[in-house]
Amino acid sequence: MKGMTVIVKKTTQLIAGIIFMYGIYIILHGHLTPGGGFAGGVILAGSFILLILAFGSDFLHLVKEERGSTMYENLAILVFLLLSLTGLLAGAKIFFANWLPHGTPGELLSAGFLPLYNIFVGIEVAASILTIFLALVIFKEEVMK
Amino acid sequence: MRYVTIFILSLVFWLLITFKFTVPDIAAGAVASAITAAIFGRYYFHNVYKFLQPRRWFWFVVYLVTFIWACIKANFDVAYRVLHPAMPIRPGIVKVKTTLRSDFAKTLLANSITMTPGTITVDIIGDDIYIHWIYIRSEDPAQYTSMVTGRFEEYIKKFAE
Amino acid sequence: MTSFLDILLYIQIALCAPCLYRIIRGPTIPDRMVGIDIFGILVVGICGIITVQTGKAFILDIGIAWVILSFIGTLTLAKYLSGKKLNE
Amino acid sequence: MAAIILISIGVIFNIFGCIGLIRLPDMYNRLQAATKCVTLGCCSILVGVMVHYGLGGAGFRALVAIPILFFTATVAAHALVRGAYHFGTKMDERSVKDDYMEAVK
Repeated sequence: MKGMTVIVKKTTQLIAGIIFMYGIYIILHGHLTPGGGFAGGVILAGSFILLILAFGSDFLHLVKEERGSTMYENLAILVFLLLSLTGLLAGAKIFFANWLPHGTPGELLSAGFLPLYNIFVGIEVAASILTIFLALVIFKEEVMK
Repeated sequence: MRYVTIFILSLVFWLLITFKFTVPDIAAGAVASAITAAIFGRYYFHNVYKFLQPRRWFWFVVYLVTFIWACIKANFDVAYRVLHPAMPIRPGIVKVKTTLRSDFAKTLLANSITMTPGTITVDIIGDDIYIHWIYIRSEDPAQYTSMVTGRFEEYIKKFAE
Repeated sequence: MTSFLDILLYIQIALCAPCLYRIIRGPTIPDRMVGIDIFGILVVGICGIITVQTGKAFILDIGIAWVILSFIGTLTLAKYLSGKKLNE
Repeated sequence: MAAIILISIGVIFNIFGCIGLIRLPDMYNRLQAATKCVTLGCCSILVGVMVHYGLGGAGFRALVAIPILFFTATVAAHALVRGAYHFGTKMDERSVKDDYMEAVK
């Protein structure tokens, strides 16, 4: 018997996608509502943690997942720094310069660079929290063996 | 098939929580739904086409009304037991057999049992559901099976099997 | 009307006290976890009442996020209770 | 006005649930009373929010929160009660029956 009971498994299948969608909503509306990159990233990581909890470790290959999440974390922080560097290079001569058009407040496409920063901070936070969780789990599995 | 299902469900969810119908909003929702479908598609249900039949929707509505009525009754039941000075409780765990086949139907039955008066699902092994009951009203298995599952089982069998 | 909503909000906040009592004084570990679980659901009610009271709709977002994170937390605690290994 | 009535009903149900959390004797009964009452109370509050805002953006957001709350609360209660049984929590001495004991062994 791997994972938790069939009730938890079926509900997880039903609800994990919706949780992921909600994390994306929090991230993309970070400049309009409370939340933003960090809170949305935590919810994104929560959907994967829910899958791992419900289905057990054999269903998702843990070590492979950990390599993937580490890679995503590094890539996301790299792209974040490159984006902030574009402000330095393109015109304004300021680190983290917001040189994109600002748009009208209240719309989805507004606030220049802030949604992009939010997206990459979200990926970064999700990947790093997932990495921490997987590292703890893998460490425990190795101790148990 | 399951990828299409989760894409449509996610897009409906997105449109409900944002409730703005400009082009950038819907485009962002479509992209986010595509990402969700790509990641979570292989964990989703595959025989969802059954829910396209209108007969099942009718029984779903009947089930929903019964379920909400049972929820409200459950709350007054709990209030009676909690506020009574002598606290009339007689708890125990009973075993109930179900005739439902699919896993999703069993899950729905277990969730309904959790919200009905005085019962909570402990575990589900094969066809047996173990239920913690706050006031066991009878000792006869056939009698308490019909008391616990009630009319939920036949409704669920009609719309989710 | 607003004052009545204030009273409801204070009652709802005061209801966290029984949960805290159960968390602090619970005789066994599962009792404390029941307190944590119920606390997580009560906060959603607080968020709903504050939404009506202040008229700011985005507070509901906090409520939904709280439901989801509390669900994951309770599942983790239940998993800790039921077995020592992830696979069990 | 209807919104205020629905919210009041929800708060009253929450009060019942929290009294149950204090008064009932063992963990299973407490979890049962508290989960049912608090879940339906919070759903009632969310329906009140939906009535207050009408079917606009915030109303639909409250409507979406209700099924999520139902599924998560019931499944969390089920997982918690199963975990507590496997942990070895004793039932109250007024209990009359325990069919699950044979299935675990």
